[in-house]
Amino acid sequence: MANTITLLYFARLRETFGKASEMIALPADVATLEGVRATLAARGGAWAHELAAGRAFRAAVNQDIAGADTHVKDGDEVAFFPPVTGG
Amino acid sequence: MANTITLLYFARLRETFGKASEMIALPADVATLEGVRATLAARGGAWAHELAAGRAFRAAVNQDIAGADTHVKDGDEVAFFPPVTGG
Amino acid sequence: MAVRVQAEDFDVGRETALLRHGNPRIGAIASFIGVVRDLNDGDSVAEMTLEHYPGMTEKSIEDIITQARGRWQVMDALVIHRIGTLKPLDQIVLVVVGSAHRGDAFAACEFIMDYLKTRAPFWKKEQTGSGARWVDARAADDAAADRWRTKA
Amino acid sequence: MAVRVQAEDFDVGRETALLRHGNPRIGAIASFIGVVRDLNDGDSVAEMTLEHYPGMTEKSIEDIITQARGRWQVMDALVIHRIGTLKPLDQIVLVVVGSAHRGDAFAACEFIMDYLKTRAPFWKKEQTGSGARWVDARAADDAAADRWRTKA
Repeated sequence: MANTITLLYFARLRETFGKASEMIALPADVATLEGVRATLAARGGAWAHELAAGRAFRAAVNQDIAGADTHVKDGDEVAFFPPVTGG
Repeated sequence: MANTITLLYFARLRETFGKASEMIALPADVATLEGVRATLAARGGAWAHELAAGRAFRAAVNQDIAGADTHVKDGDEVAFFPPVTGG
Repeated sequence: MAVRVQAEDFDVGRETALLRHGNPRIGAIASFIGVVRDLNDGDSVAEMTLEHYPGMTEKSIEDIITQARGRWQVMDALVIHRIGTLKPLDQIVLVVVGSAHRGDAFAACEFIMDYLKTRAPFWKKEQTGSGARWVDARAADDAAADRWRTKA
Repeated sequence: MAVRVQAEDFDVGRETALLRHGNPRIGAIASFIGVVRDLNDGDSVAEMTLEHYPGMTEKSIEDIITQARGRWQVMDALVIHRIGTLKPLDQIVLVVVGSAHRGDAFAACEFIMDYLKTRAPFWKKEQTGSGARWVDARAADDAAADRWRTKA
Protein backbone atom coordinates (compact mmCIF):
# COMPACT_ATOMS: atom_id res chain seq x y z
CA MET A 1 0.00 0.00 0.00
CA ALA A 2 1.77 3.14 -1.23
CA ASN A 3 2.05 6.29 0.90
CA THR A 4 0.41 9.25 -0.84
CA ILE A 5 0.94 12.96 -0.44
CA THR A 6 -0.93 15.99 -1.78
CA LEU A 7 1.16 18.44 -3.79
CA LEU A 8 0.13 22.08 -4.22
CA TYR A 9 1.68 24.66 -6.59
CA PHE A 10 1.12 28.41 -6.40
CA ALA A 11 1.58 31.52 -8.51
CA ARG A 12 4.27 31.24 -11.22
CA LEU A 13 4.93 27.57 -10.42
CA ARG A 14 1.25 26.73 -10.76
CA GLU A 15 1.25 28.35 -14.21
CA THR A 16 4.54 26.80 -15.32
CA PHE A 17 3.58 23.29 -14.20
CA GLY A 18 0.06 23.69 -15.63
CA LYS A 19 -1.60 22.39 -12.48
CA ALA A 20 -2.57 23.64 -9.02
CA SER A 21 -2.47 20.27 -7.24
CA GLU A 22 -1.99 16.55 -7.61
CA MET A 23 -1.70 13.46 -5.44
CA ILE A 24 1.34 11.25 -5.84
CA ALA A 25 2.57 8.01 -4.35
CA LEU A 26 5.61 8.68 -2.21
CA PRO A 27 8.54 6.46 -3.41
CA ALA A 28 9.55 4.03 -0.71
CA ASP A 29 12.97 5.64 -0.23
CA VAL A 30 11.64 9.22 0.11
CA ALA A 31 11.10 10.59 3.64
CA THR A 32 12.12 14.26 3.38
CA LEU A 33 11.20 17.40 1.48
CA GLU A 34 14.49 17.10 -0.44
CA GLY A 35 13.37 13.66 -1.60
CA VAL A 36 10.05 15.05 -2.83
CA ARG A 37 11.85 17.86 -4.67
CA ALA A 38 14.24 15.40 -6.36
CA THR A 39 11.33 13.13 -7.33
CA LEU A 40 9.55 16.02 -9.05
CA ALA A 41 12.73 17.41 -10.65
CA ALA A 42 13.34 13.96 -12.16
CA ARG A 43 10.28 14.57 -14.37
CA GLY A 44 12.53 16.82 -16.46
CA GLY A 45 11.50 19.94 -18.43
CA ALA A 46 9.97 22.76 -16.36
CA TRP A 47 10.05 20.49 -13.28
CA ALA A 48 13.81 20.02 -13.52
CA HIS A 49 14.33 23.71 -14.25
CA GLU A 50 12.08 25.27 -11.58
CA LEU A 51 12.93 22.82 -8.82
CA ALA A 52 16.71 22.70 -9.44
CA ALA A 53 18.53 22.74 -6.09
CA GLY A 54 19.79 26.30 -6.50
CA ARG A 55 16.49 27.92 -7.58
CA ALA A 56 14.70 30.47 -5.41
CA PHE A 57 11.55 28.48 -4.70
CA ARG A 58 10.00 27.96 -1.26
CA ALA A 59 8.17 24.97 0.17
CA ALA A 60 5.80 24.17 3.01
CA VAL A 61 4.85 20.89 4.64
CA ASN A 62 1.38 20.86 6.21
CA GLN A 63 1.25 24.65 5.87
CA ASP A 64 4.50 25.36 7.72
CA ILE A 65 7.51 26.74 5.85
CA ALA A 66 9.87 23.78 5.48
CA GLY A 67 13.50 23.07 4.62
CA ALA A 68 15.24 20.25 2.76
CA ASP A 69 15.47 18.07 5.88
CA THR A 70 11.80 18.38 6.84
CA HIS A 71 10.23 14.95 7.27
CA VAL A 72 7.45 14.04 4.82
CA LYS A 73 5.06 11.15 5.48
CA ASP A 74 1.85 9.58 4.26
CA GLY A 75 -1.04 12.04 4.01
CA ASP A 76 1.08 15.19 4.18
CA GLU A 77 0.29 18.35 2.20
CA VAL A 78 3.42 19.59 0.45
CA ALA A 79 3.43 22.94 -1.36
CA PHE A 80 5.97 24.53 -3.71
CA PHE A 81 5.83 28.23 -4.55
CA PRO A 82 7.94 31.28 -5.45
CA PRO A 83 9.20 33.65 -2.72
CA VAL A 84 6.16 35.49 -1.33
CA THR A 85 5.23 39.02 -2.37
CA GLY A 86 2.26 40.09 -0.24
CA GLY A 87 1.63 43.19 1.84
CA MET B 1 13.55 104.59 26.91
CA ALA B 2 13.37 101.15 28.52
CA ASN B 3 13.34 97.97 26.46
CA THR B 4 10.24 95.88 27.22
CA ILE B 5 9.61 92.18 26.82
CA THR B 6 6.46 90.09 27.11
CA LEU B 7 6.62 87.24 29.63
CA LEU B 8 4.34 84.20 29.40
CA TYR B 9 3.86 81.44 32.00
CA PHE B 10 2.18 78.10 31.37
CA ALA B 11 0.67 75.19 33.27
CA ARG B 12 2.00 74.76 36.83
CA LEU B 13 4.14 77.91 36.60
CA ARG B 14 1.12 79.98 35.54
CA GLU B 15 -0.80 78.71 38.57
CA THR B 16 2.11 79.16 40.99
CA PHE B 17 2.93 82.68 39.82
CA GLY B 18 -0.76 83.60 39.71
CA LYS B 19 -0.51 85.14 36.27
CA ALA B 20 -0.39 84.03 32.61
CA SER B 21 1.54 87.00 31.24
CA GLU B 22 3.08 90.36 32.01
CA MET B 23 5.22 92.99 30.34
CA ILE B 24 8.41 94.07 32.06
CA ALA B 25 11.14 96.59 31.38
CA LEU B 26 14.35 94.77 30.58
CA PRO B 27 17.11 95.96 32.98
CA ALA B 28 19.90 97.71 31.06
CA ASP B 29 22.45 95.00 31.88
CA VAL B 30 20.24 92.06 30.80
CA ALA B 31 20.70 90.68 27.26
CA THR B 32 20.23 86.90 27.67
CA LEU B 33 17.62 84.42 28.84
CA GLU B 34 19.77 83.74 31.91
CA GLY B 35 19.55 87.44 32.75
CA VAL B 36 15.75 87.34 32.48
CA ARG B 37 15.60 84.26 34.71
CA ALA B 38 17.81 85.89 37.35
CA THR B 39 15.73 89.09 37.25
CA LEU B 40 12.54 87.10 37.94
CA ALA B 41 14.14 84.85 40.56
CA ALA B 42 15.25 88.02 42.41
CA ARG B 43 11.56 88.67 43.19
CA GLY B 44 11.90 85.93 45.84
CA GLY B 45 9.17 83.54 47.04
CA ALA B 46 7.71 81.24 44.37
CA TRP B 47 9.77 83.07 41.72
CA ALA B 48 13.05 82.29 43.46
CA HIS B 49 11.95 78.70 44.09
CA GLU B 50 10.54 77.78 40.67
CA LEU B 51 13.19 79.57 38.62
CA ALA B 52 16.21 78.45 40.68
CA ALA B 53 19.07 77.56 38.33
CA GLY B 54 18.80 73.81 38.98
CA ARG B 55 15.01 73.50 38.55
CA ALA B 56 13.47 71.51 35.69
CA PHE B 57 11.74 74.39 33.91
CA ARG B 58 11.95 75.15 30.20
CA ALA B 59 11.95 78.44 28.35
CA ALA B 60 11.31 79.76 24.86
CA VAL B 61 12.26 83.03 23.20
CA ASN B 62 9.93 84.09 20.41
CA GLN B 63 8.39 80.60 20.44
CA ASP B 64 11.65 78.70 19.97
CA ILE B 65 13.02 76.53 22.78
CA ALA B 66 15.90 78.56 24.23
CA GLY B 67 18.92 78.06 26.47
CA ALA B 68 20.62 80.26 29.08
CA ASP B 69 22.79 81.99 26.46
CA THR B 70 19.92 82.87 24.10
CA HIS B 71 19.91 86.58 23.32
CA VAL B 72 16.86 88.59 24.51
CA LYS B 73 16.05 92.04 23.13
CA ASP B 74 13.37 94.69 23.09
CA GLY B 75 9.97 93.37 22.02
CA ASP B 76 10.78 89.69 22.51
CA GLU B 77 8.26 87.15 23.79
CA VAL B 78 9.83 85.06 26.57
CA ALA B 79 7.99 82.06 28.01
CA PHE B 80 8.71 79.89 31.06
CA PHE B 81 6.99 76.55 31.54
CA PRO B 82 7.38 73.02 32.98
CA PRO B 83 8.72 70.16 30.83
CA VAL B 84 6.05 69.33 28.25
CA THR B 85 3.65 66.39 28.59
CA GLY B 86 1.62 66.24 25.38
CA GLY B 87 0.82 63.38 23.04
CA MET C 1 -6.65 39.12 17.82
CA ALA C 2 -8.17 38.75 14.36
CA VAL C 3 -6.89 37.79 10.92
CA ARG C 4 -9.04 38.28 7.83
CA VAL C 5 -8.19 37.38 4.24
CA GLN C 6 -10.89 38.87 2.04
CA ALA C 7 -11.70 40.32 -1.39
CA GLU C 8 -13.67 43.21 0.17
CA ASP C 9 -12.19 46.59 1.01
CA PHE C 10 -11.81 47.72 4.65
CA ASP C 11 -12.33 50.95 6.63
CA VAL C 12 -9.46 51.85 8.96
CA GLY C 13 -11.71 54.13 11.03
CA ARG C 14 -14.29 51.43 11.64
CA GLU C 15 -11.71 48.72 12.35
CA THR C 16 -9.80 50.94 14.78
CA ALA C 17 -13.00 51.83 16.65
CA LEU C 18 -13.95 48.14 16.93
CA LEU C 19 -10.51 47.17 18.21
CA ARG C 20 -10.52 49.97 20.79
CA HIS C 21 -14.07 49.18 21.85
CA GLY C 22 -12.97 45.75 22.95
CA ASN C 23 -10.26 47.03 25.28
CA PRO C 24 -10.54 50.29 27.26
CA ARG C 25 -6.97 49.93 28.58
CA ILE C 26 -5.47 50.61 25.13
CA GLY C 27 -3.60 53.94 25.19
CA ALA C 28 -1.74 53.69 21.90
CA ILE C 29 -2.80 52.46 18.47
CA ALA C 30 -0.30 52.10 15.64
CA SER C 31 -1.62 51.17 12.23
CA PHE C 32 -0.39 50.62 8.72
CA ILE C 33 -2.18 50.63 5.38
CA GLY C 34 -0.56 49.33 2.21
CA VAL C 35 -1.87 50.73 -1.06
CA VAL C 36 -1.47 49.59 -4.70
CA ARG C 37 0.82 52.07 -6.43
CA ASP C 38 0.38 52.90 -10.09
CA LEU C 39 4.10 52.49 -10.74
CA ASN C 40 6.38 49.54 -9.93
CA ASP C 41 9.97 49.03 -11.13
CA GLY C 42 9.42 51.79 -13.70
CA ASP C 43 6.34 50.33 -15.38
CA SER C 44 2.85 51.70 -14.91
CA VAL C 45 0.54 49.09 -13.43
CA ALA C 46 -3.07 48.81 -14.64
CA GLU C 47 -4.16 46.23 -12.10
CA MET C 48 -2.87 43.32 -10.08
CA THR C 49 -4.17 40.01 -8.86
CA LEU C 50 -3.30 38.68 -5.41
CA GLU C 51 -3.18 34.90 -5.03
CA HIS C 52 -2.75 33.15 -1.68
CA TYR C 53 -2.51 29.73 -0.03
CA PRO C 54 -5.82 29.32 1.83
CA GLY C 55 -5.31 27.90 5.30
CA MET C 56 -1.58 28.50 5.44
CA THR C 57 -2.14 32.24 5.00
CA GLU C 58 -4.30 32.59 8.09
CA LYS C 59 -2.06 30.21 10.07
CA SER C 60 1.16 32.05 9.20
CA ILE C 61 -0.32 35.46 10.08
CA GLU C 62 -1.61 34.11 13.39
CA ASP C 63 1.92 32.81 14.06
CA ILE C 64 3.35 36.25 13.31
CA ILE C 65 0.92 37.92 15.73
CA THR C 66 1.78 35.36 18.41
CA GLN C 67 5.48 36.14 17.93
CA ALA C 68 4.76 39.88 18.23
CA ARG C 69 2.84 39.30 21.47
CA GLY C 70 5.82 37.39 22.83
CA ARG C 71 8.13 40.33 22.21
CA TRP C 72 6.00 43.36 23.00
CA GLN C 73 3.06 44.25 25.19
CA VAL C 74 0.20 43.91 22.70
CA MET C 75 -3.40 44.26 23.91
CA ASP C 76 -5.03 43.57 20.57
CA ALA C 77 -4.02 43.24 16.93
CA LEU C 78 -5.88 43.04 13.64
CA VAL C 79 -4.58 42.03 10.22
CA ILE C 80 -6.70 42.30 7.07
CA HIS C 81 -5.14 41.26 3.75
CA ARG C 82 -7.07 41.51 0.51
CA ILE C 83 -6.95 38.97 -2.33
CA GLY C 84 -8.23 38.99 -5.92
CA THR C 85 -8.01 41.79 -8.45
CA LEU C 86 -6.91 45.23 -7.19
CA LYS C 87 -6.31 48.50 -8.99
CA PRO C 88 -3.92 51.37 -8.29
CA LEU C 89 -5.03 53.30 -5.16
CA ASP C 90 -6.86 50.26 -3.77
CA GLN C 91 -5.98 49.31 -0.20
CA ILE C 92 -4.14 45.95 0.07
CA VAL C 93 -3.35 45.39 3.71
CA LEU C 94 -4.22 46.79 7.14
CA VAL C 95 -2.38 46.12 10.39
CA VAL C 96 -3.67 47.69 13.62
CA VAL C 97 -1.98 47.13 16.98
CA GLY C 98 -3.29 48.42 20.31
CA SER C 99 -1.04 48.62 23.35
CA ALA C 100 -0.70 50.56 26.60
CA HIS C 101 2.33 52.45 25.26
CA ARG C 102 3.35 53.75 21.87
CA GLY C 103 6.76 52.08 21.65
CA ASP C 104 5.20 48.61 21.85
CA ALA C 105 2.44 49.52 19.40
CA PHE C 106 4.86 50.86 16.77
CA ALA C 107 7.36 48.00 17.11
CA ALA C 108 4.73 45.24 16.97
CA CYS C 109 2.95 46.86 13.99
CA GLU C 110 6.15 47.21 11.96
CA PHE C 111 7.30 43.70 12.93
CA ILE C 112 4.01 42.20 11.73
CA MET C 113 4.22 44.13 8.43
CA ASP C 114 7.84 43.09 7.79
CA TYR C 115 7.00 39.45 8.39
CA LEU C 116 3.80 39.68 6.31
CA LYS C 117 5.94 40.81 3.38
CA THR C 118 8.40 37.93 3.71
CA ARG C 119 6.54 34.98 5.25
CA ALA C 120 2.83 35.09 4.50
CA PRO C 121 2.02 33.13 1.31
CA PHE C 122 0.70 35.85 -1.00
CA TRP C 123 1.80 36.43 -4.59
CA LYS C 124 1.17 39.42 -6.81
CA LYS C 125 0.71 39.33 -10.57
CA GLU C 126 0.72 42.73 -12.27
CA GLN C 127 -0.88 43.78 -15.55
CA THR C 128 1.39 46.39 -17.14
CA GLY C 129 1.61 47.96 -20.59
CA SER C 130 4.13 45.25 -21.53
CA GLY C 131 1.93 42.35 -20.36
CA ALA C 132 1.37 40.34 -17.20
CA ARG C 133 4.21 39.54 -14.79
CA TRP C 134 4.66 37.97 -11.38
CA VAL C 135 6.22 40.40 -8.94
CA ASP C 136 9.64 39.30 -7.69
CA ALA C 137 10.35 39.25 -3.97
CA ARG C 138 12.40 42.26 -2.98
CA ALA C 139 15.75 41.96 -1.29
CA ALA C 140 14.78 45.05 0.78
CA ASP C 141 11.87 43.15 2.30
CA ASP C 142 14.03 40.24 3.36
CA ALA C 143 16.46 42.70 4.92
CA ALA C 144 13.61 44.38 6.82
CA ALA C 145 12.46 41.05 8.24
CA ASP C 146 16.01 39.96 9.08
CA ARG C 147 16.47 43.09 11.17
CA TRP C 148 14.21 41.63 13.86
CA ARG C 149 16.19 38.43 14.12
CA THR C 150 19.24 40.20 15.54
CA LYS C 151 17.15 41.33 18.51
CA ALA C 152 15.99 37.82 19.41
CA MET D 1 1.44 68.82 5.41
CA ALA D 2 -1.09 69.95 7.99
CA VAL D 3 -1.04 70.68 11.72
CA ARG D 4 -4.25 71.17 13.66
CA VAL D 5 -4.65 71.98 17.35
CA GLN D 6 -8.32 71.65 18.20
CA ALA D 7 -10.86 70.84 20.91
CA GLU D 8 -12.90 68.66 18.52
CA ASP D 9 -12.45 64.93 18.10
CA PHE D 10 -11.09 63.47 14.84
CA ASP D 11 -11.85 60.47 12.60
CA VAL D 12 -8.78 58.48 11.52
CA GLY D 13 -10.66 56.96 8.56
CA ARG D 14 -11.70 60.32 7.19
CA GLU D 15 -8.29 61.94 7.75
CA THR D 16 -6.47 59.03 6.12
CA ALA D 17 -8.76 59.15 3.08
CA LEU D 18 -8.21 62.92 2.71
CA LEU D 19 -4.43 62.57 2.97
CA ARG D 20 -4.37 59.75 0.40
CA HIS D 21 -6.72 61.60 -1.91
CA GLY D 22 -4.17 64.38 -2.25
CA ASN D 23 -1.38 62.10 -3.41
CA PRO D 24 -1.94 58.99 -5.57
CA ARG D 25 1.74 58.02 -5.32
CA ILE D 26 1.43 57.14 -1.63
CA GLY D 27 1.92 53.38 -1.20
CA ALA D 28 2.30 53.22 2.57
CA ILE D 29 0.45 54.99 5.39
CA ALA D 30 1.59 54.68 8.98
CA SER D 31 -0.56 56.24 11.66
CA PHE D 32 -0.71 56.60 15.39
CA ILE D 33 -3.57 57.43 17.75
CA GLY D 34 -2.98 58.32 21.39
CA VAL D 35 -5.87 57.71 23.77
CA VAL D 36 -6.56 58.92 27.34
CA ARG D 37 -6.15 55.95 29.64
CA ASP D 38 -8.23 55.60 32.79
CA LEU D 39 -5.17 54.79 34.88
CA ASN D 40 -1.91 56.74 35.24
CA ASP D 41 0.84 56.11 37.79
CA GLY D 42 -1.55 53.90 39.74
CA ASP D 43 -4.37 56.45 40.15
CA SER D 44 -7.62 56.30 38.26
CA VAL D 45 -8.11 59.41 36.15
CA ALA D 46 -11.58 60.95 35.87
CA GLU D 47 -10.64 63.56 33.26
CA MET D 48 -7.75 65.70 32.14
CA THR D 49 -7.25 69.16 30.74
CA LEU D 50 -4.71 69.86 28.01
CA GLU D 51 -3.18 73.32 27.97
CA HIS D 52 -0.88 74.55 25.19
CA TYR D 53 1.13 77.56 24.02
CA PRO D 54 -0.83 78.91 21.03
CA GLY D 55 1.45 79.82 18.17
CA MET D 56 4.49 77.97 19.46
CA THR D 57 2.57 74.68 19.39
CA GLU D 58 1.82 74.84 15.68
CA LYS D 59 5.31 76.18 14.91
CA SER D 60 7.10 73.42 16.87
CA ILE D 61 5.03 70.67 15.25
CA GLU D 62 5.70 72.11 11.80
CA ASP D 63 9.42 72.10 12.67
CA ILE D 64 9.16 68.45 13.70
CA ILE D 65 7.48 67.52 10.40
CA THR D 66 10.15 69.43 8.46
CA GLN D 67 12.85 67.48 10.32
CA ALA D 68 11.09 64.21 9.50
CA ARG D 69 10.94 65.18 5.81
CA GLY D 70 14.66 65.84 5.88
CA ARG D 71 15.38 62.33 7.15
CA TRP D 72 12.84 60.16 5.38
CA GLN D 73 10.90 60.17 2.15
CA VAL D 74 7.59 61.66 3.32
CA MET D 75 4.87 62.48 0.77
CA ASP D 76 2.39 63.93 3.22
CA ALA D 77 1.93 64.16 6.97
CA LEU D 78 -0.88 65.22 9.27
CA VAL D 79 -0.79 65.97 12.98
CA ILE D 80 -3.93 66.66 15.00
CA HIS D 81 -3.55 67.35 18.72
CA ARG D 82 -6.56 68.02 20.91
CA ILE D 83 -6.72 70.55 23.74
CA GLY D 84 -9.24 71.24 26.50
CA THR D 85 -10.99 68.74 28.72
CA LEU D 86 -10.72 65.05 27.77
CA LYS D 87 -12.02 61.91 29.45
CA PRO D 88 -10.69 58.34 29.54
CA LEU D 89 -11.06 56.67 26.10
CA ASP D 90 -11.03 60.03 24.31
CA GLN D 91 -8.55 60.37 21.47
CA ILE D 92 -5.73 62.89 22.18
CA VAL D 93 -3.43 62.86 19.19
CA LEU D 94 -3.31 61.61 15.61
CA VAL D 95 -0.22 61.38 13.40
CA VAL D 96 -0.58 60.10 9.82
CA VAL D 97 2.39 59.80 7.45
CA GLY D 98 2.15 58.81 3.78
CA SER D 99 5.19 57.63 1.87
CA ALA D 100 6.10 55.45 -1.09
CA HIS D 101 7.50 52.73 1.20
CA ARG D 102 6.59 51.42 4.61
CA GLY D 103 9.99 51.84 6.27
CA ASP D 104 9.91 55.61 5.72
CA ALA D 105 6.29 55.88 6.81
CA PHE D 106 6.86 53.99 10.07
CA ALA D 107 10.09 55.80 10.96
CA ALA D 108 8.74 59.29 10.26
CA CYS D 109 5.50 58.61 12.15
CA GLU D 110 7.31 57.32 15.25
CA PHE D 111 9.87 60.15 15.07
CA ILE D 112 7.08 62.76 14.98
CA MET D 113 5.32 61.13 17.94
CA ASP D 114 8.51 60.92 20.03
CA TYR D 115 9.24 64.59 19.41
CA LEU D 116 5.62 65.59 20.05
CA LYS D 117 5.90 64.03 23.49
CA THR D 118 9.12 65.88 24.36
CA ARG D 119 9.14 69.15 22.41
CA ALA D 120 5.64 70.38 21.61
CA PRO D 121 4.36 72.73 24.34
CA PHE D 122 1.40 70.81 25.76
CA TRP D 123 0.74 70.18 29.44
CA LYS D 124 -1.71 67.76 31.02
CA LYS D 125 -3.54 68.29 34.28
CA GLU D 126 -5.35 65.24 35.61
CA GLN D 127 -8.36 65.04 37.91
CA THR D 128 -7.94 61.97 40.09
CA GLY D 129 -9.66 60.69 43.23
CA SER D 130 -6.97 62.46 45.27
CA GLY D 131 -7.38 65.84 43.52
CA ALA D 132 -5.94 67.65 40.53
CA ARG D 133 -2.29 67.25 39.55
CA TRP D 134 -0.06 68.32 36.70
CA VAL D 135 1.45 65.31 34.89
CA ASP D 136 5.23 65.09 35.17
CA ALA D 137 7.30 64.64 32.04
CA ARG D 138 8.41 61.04 31.73
CA ALA D 139 12.05 60.07 31.54
CA ALA D 140 10.99 57.32 29.09
CA ASP D 141 9.74 59.95 26.65
CA ASP D 142 13.00 61.87 26.73
CA ALA D 143 14.86 58.62 26.11
CA ALA D 144 12.60 57.85 23.12
CA ALA D 145 13.33 61.26 21.58
CA ASP D 146 17.06 61.02 22.32
CA ARG D 147 17.21 57.75 20.39
CA TRP D 148 16.85 59.67 17.12
CA ARG D 149 19.72 62.00 17.89
CA THR D 150 22.29 59.21 17.64
CA LYS D 151 21.30 58.67 14.01
CA ALA D 152 21.84 62.28 12.97
